[in-house]
Amino acid sequence: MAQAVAIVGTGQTECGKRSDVSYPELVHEAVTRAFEDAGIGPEDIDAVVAGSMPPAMEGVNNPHLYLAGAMGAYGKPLMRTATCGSTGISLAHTGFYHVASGMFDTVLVVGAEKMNEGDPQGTMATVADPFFQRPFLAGAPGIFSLQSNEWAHRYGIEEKRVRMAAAEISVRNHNDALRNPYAHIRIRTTIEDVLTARIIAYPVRLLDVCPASDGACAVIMASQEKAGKLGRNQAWIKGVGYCGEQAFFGEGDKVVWKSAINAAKSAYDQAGISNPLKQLDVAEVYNPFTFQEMLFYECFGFCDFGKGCELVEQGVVMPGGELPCDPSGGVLCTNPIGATGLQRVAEVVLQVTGRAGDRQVPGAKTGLAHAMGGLDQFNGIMIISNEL
Amino acid sequence: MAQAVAIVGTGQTECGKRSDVSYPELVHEAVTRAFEDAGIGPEDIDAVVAGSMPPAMEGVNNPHLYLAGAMGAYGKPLMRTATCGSTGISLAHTGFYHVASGMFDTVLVVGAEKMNEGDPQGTMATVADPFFQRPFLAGAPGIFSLQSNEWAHRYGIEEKRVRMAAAEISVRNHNDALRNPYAHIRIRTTIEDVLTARIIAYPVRLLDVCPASDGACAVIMASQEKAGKLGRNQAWIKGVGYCGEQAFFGEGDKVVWKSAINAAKSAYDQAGISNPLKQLDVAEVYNPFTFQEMLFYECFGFCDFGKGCELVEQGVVMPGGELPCDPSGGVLCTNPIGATGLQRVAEVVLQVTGRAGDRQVPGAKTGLAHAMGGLDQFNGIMIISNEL
Amino acid sequence: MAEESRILTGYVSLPYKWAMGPATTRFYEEFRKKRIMGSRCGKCNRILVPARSFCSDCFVETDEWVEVSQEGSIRTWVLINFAYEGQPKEPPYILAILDLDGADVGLPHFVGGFEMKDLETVEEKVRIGGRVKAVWKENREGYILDIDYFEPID
Amino acid sequence: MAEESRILTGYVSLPYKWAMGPATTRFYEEFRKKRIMGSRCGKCNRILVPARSFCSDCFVETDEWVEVSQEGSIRTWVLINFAYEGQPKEPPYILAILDLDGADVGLPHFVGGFEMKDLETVEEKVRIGGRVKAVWKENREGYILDIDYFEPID
Ligand SMILES: [Zn+2]
Ligand SMILES: [Zn+2]
Repeated sequence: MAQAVAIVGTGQTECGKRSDVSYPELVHEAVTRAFEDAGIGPEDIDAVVAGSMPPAMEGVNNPHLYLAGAMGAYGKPLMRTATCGSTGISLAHTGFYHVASGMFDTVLVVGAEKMNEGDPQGTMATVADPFFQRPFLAGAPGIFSLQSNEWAHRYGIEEKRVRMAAAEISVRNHNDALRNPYAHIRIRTTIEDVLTARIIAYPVRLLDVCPASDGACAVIMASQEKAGKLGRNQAWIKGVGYCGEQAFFGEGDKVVWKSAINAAKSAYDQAGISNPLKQLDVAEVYNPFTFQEMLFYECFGFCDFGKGCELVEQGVVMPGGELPCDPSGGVLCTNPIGATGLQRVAEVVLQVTGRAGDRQVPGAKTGLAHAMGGLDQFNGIMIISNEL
Repeated sequence: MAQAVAIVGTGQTECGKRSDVSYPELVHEAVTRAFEDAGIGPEDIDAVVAGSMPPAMEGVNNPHLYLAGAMGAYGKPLMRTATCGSTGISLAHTGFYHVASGMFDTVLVVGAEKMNEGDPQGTMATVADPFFQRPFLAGAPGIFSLQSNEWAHRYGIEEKRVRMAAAEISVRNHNDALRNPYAHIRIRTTIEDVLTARIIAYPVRLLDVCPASDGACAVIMASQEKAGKLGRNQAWIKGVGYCGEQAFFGEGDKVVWKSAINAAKSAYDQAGISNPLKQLDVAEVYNPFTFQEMLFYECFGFCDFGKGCELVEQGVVMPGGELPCDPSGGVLCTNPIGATGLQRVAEVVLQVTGRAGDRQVPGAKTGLAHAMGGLDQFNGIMIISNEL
Repeated sequence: MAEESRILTGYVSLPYKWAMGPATTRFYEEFRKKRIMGSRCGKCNRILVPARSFCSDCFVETDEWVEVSQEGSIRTWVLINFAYEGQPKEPPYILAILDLDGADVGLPHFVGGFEMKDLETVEEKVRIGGRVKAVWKENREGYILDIDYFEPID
Repeated sequence: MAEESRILTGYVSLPYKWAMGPATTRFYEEFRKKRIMGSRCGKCNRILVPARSFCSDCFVETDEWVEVSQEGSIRTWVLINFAYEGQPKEPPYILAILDLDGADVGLPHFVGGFEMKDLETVEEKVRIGGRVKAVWKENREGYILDIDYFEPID
């Protein structure tokens, strides 16, 4: 492993339709809160790492410039990282490499999106090559439904069972989101509501799908020496993993999903995790679609392949279970995409430092943050602990 | 400084209008050549860093996915870095942080652009915020002409003198490009040709301006241990610097240009350079416009402020001078933007390892690679030497 | 007055000229003749469809071109029931990943040729593993939509 | 056949709804009334134009709004003589950075109001340091182009 890197501050905006502020003002809000949390100011920052979705999302093609002032980046090194859906976790990785290299003591990492400024599904359809795939990518819902259907069929899980487990995940997330002041969708739902909601892309119904959110998240990373001087809340990055696949959606196996498996494996190896269900206390699994979350349980080794539903049915991944997942309410209830992966990091930091308020997982020490992107080709992981 | 990072291979495509191949095929060409140069294959690569302009340039909004196969990124960590015009140098910095962190032994860094697939100036006009600046950004020529005019006026350099020095730079670059097998524009020009070419954006005439190119560049970085095992040509990264400014074009001083000055200063400090004119043997200055190159001489400390023309007039920056600049023919003759900054790095590597063919600067040991972006808000530098 | 936030509306529209490169050009020339071509990777031995110049996994150039079947089976499918900017057809419609006989990778395309009144009528026609066959357009331009859709055949 | 590469043409067009936020909204309300507003940064003391909610350098919120002059001087200018997609007017035209009296930062806008036959006629009217004054459109929508251009006045 590289030299130790701490996360010493996080800041999140309230998410939703944030047309009350401009995109830079939204980012300013998150960054201000991260500075407050760390007890430092822009003068303490040595470099800034920023990212979002492809800039077609907001129609401003140089986002790191547009947002520079809002991040206090004037006069500093400024890097833009952007890996589509996995941007937030790639941002965290980039910040980690910055500090771990020994070149910077304190780095500000910012992810943001204002999905209500553009046409999110129209933008996402243009992520694919124009020759073969573009007409067949009905945004994210299309891709993830294809994957979920294949998964359920592969393991012969009956439709009713899958839908019931997905509905439980939806209800859990919606309940959790009510306890997260930054969450977008704040409604109490029932199993019945989820099962009968309008079909978006079969089997995915309205309450199985994430919203299009505006939101920003900022995280401050520091070297061990600098973190020691600050002497406040500290979480430590114990492992990182990222893995990519083929550009052609139909080419890879999206059920025994190599990029998810490998990303987790790399991060676990670095963090010394051999039994994730036992060694992790909380997991912020990237779940824009309820169904997909169960597939991640399998790829991340929380259970055997084909057994994802059981973790829901047995309550393992539910509040009070052995590995509560997405106590933040998850991506399902809040998805400003460029910020989303970084929100997972921020939530795990809050959890392992015991500052997650009403949604605190009691005694959480080590957590997993995850994001996914591409047309289901990229997965990234970060393991964070309250112990160095 | 961080742990030592070597550049152990470079690969460039021929540049120009490359409609003979698809964008992925173009990238494949550069990456294949980088592997050949380093004597390794994709199986030796631990992570891939890729980048280009805002994806509106080619209309494929997830370029690191589109190009994944072409970079041999299957099953590997893959990062997308994109900072507009400065992308190429930001890519080199990102690769450097990856290796310097100790997390990866060997990293492939790829920059690419296919500017002939889109509308480059139309794309560049959309980099600015939609509220205040977008109507006033006539692509790159507008911005750089504003800057050049202010510079010449500030120091009272008479127009005739500036234009003559710019014309000499143009002729020098066009001559150099004829000796670079990867260069796009391959014509012999005369001072007279440059002075009488069609006005694009006064004072900038056709031969003062870079072309819109298709091209790709790949660079392989390695840890000291890995580089030692490879035992082939090695160049070493001695310093990196990057600096950003305000989002509003009218806000900063673009003559005594903070981002250029600070980026160079950071890199010089790390590399132990106090007298760049003496300590550097070659400089690949990012020069999409002849006039702007002289402004960089001043900001990089090659001469005093207001004295940029003198370096041209006295031959200091010309072939055979004390600090030959842009022996590759520079950005002026070849500008596939996402690759351009990385081409500067590749050229300096070729120069300091004595492999620059007909355009070799005799005995070059240490060189500077530079790129610039934003609406004149970002500058990045890398100092590369053949000695560790 | 102070706390209002107005919305500025606008469009970004840009034109593109995407170079296909020789492999895709040739693939679509064959397409006009109603032939679906794959290319074999000499390293992993997979038949890749659409045919391409290098293998996505192995980073080696492919050399041998082979025709694959116009029939295959449905790997997975989805019924699209929402609208977005630039959509290729009116919803509802069916997207699928198809495993053509003779190919080692899946191809995304439409499944159609029947009325999609509701989920029940759709599920009568479409299932994972179900067999399909390409239905070509009369006028072919050398593009992926020269195949109008794949039609269920069992 | 083998080495041809066809070109596929297309467009990407997407709609946007940009939220201005309260500062820009207010700035443009004043604009409709032909007033150009700046905001003062309490830390660096600069008057920033356009008025904004936080200082670009200092990362502190601005609070005081002040009107700046509609006259100023040309910091730098350029004659645009080429065309691109989405261009706001037919070339040739003049872009400039203007230092309005009372502002500490430059404002990009057009300089116009005279015929631009050739470089010589332009250079008679436009020079760095030359004085200009805002010429407003009759119908103002609350946008930067409510000022038609800045006109040379010396
Ligand atoms: Zn292969
Ligand atoms: Zn200030």
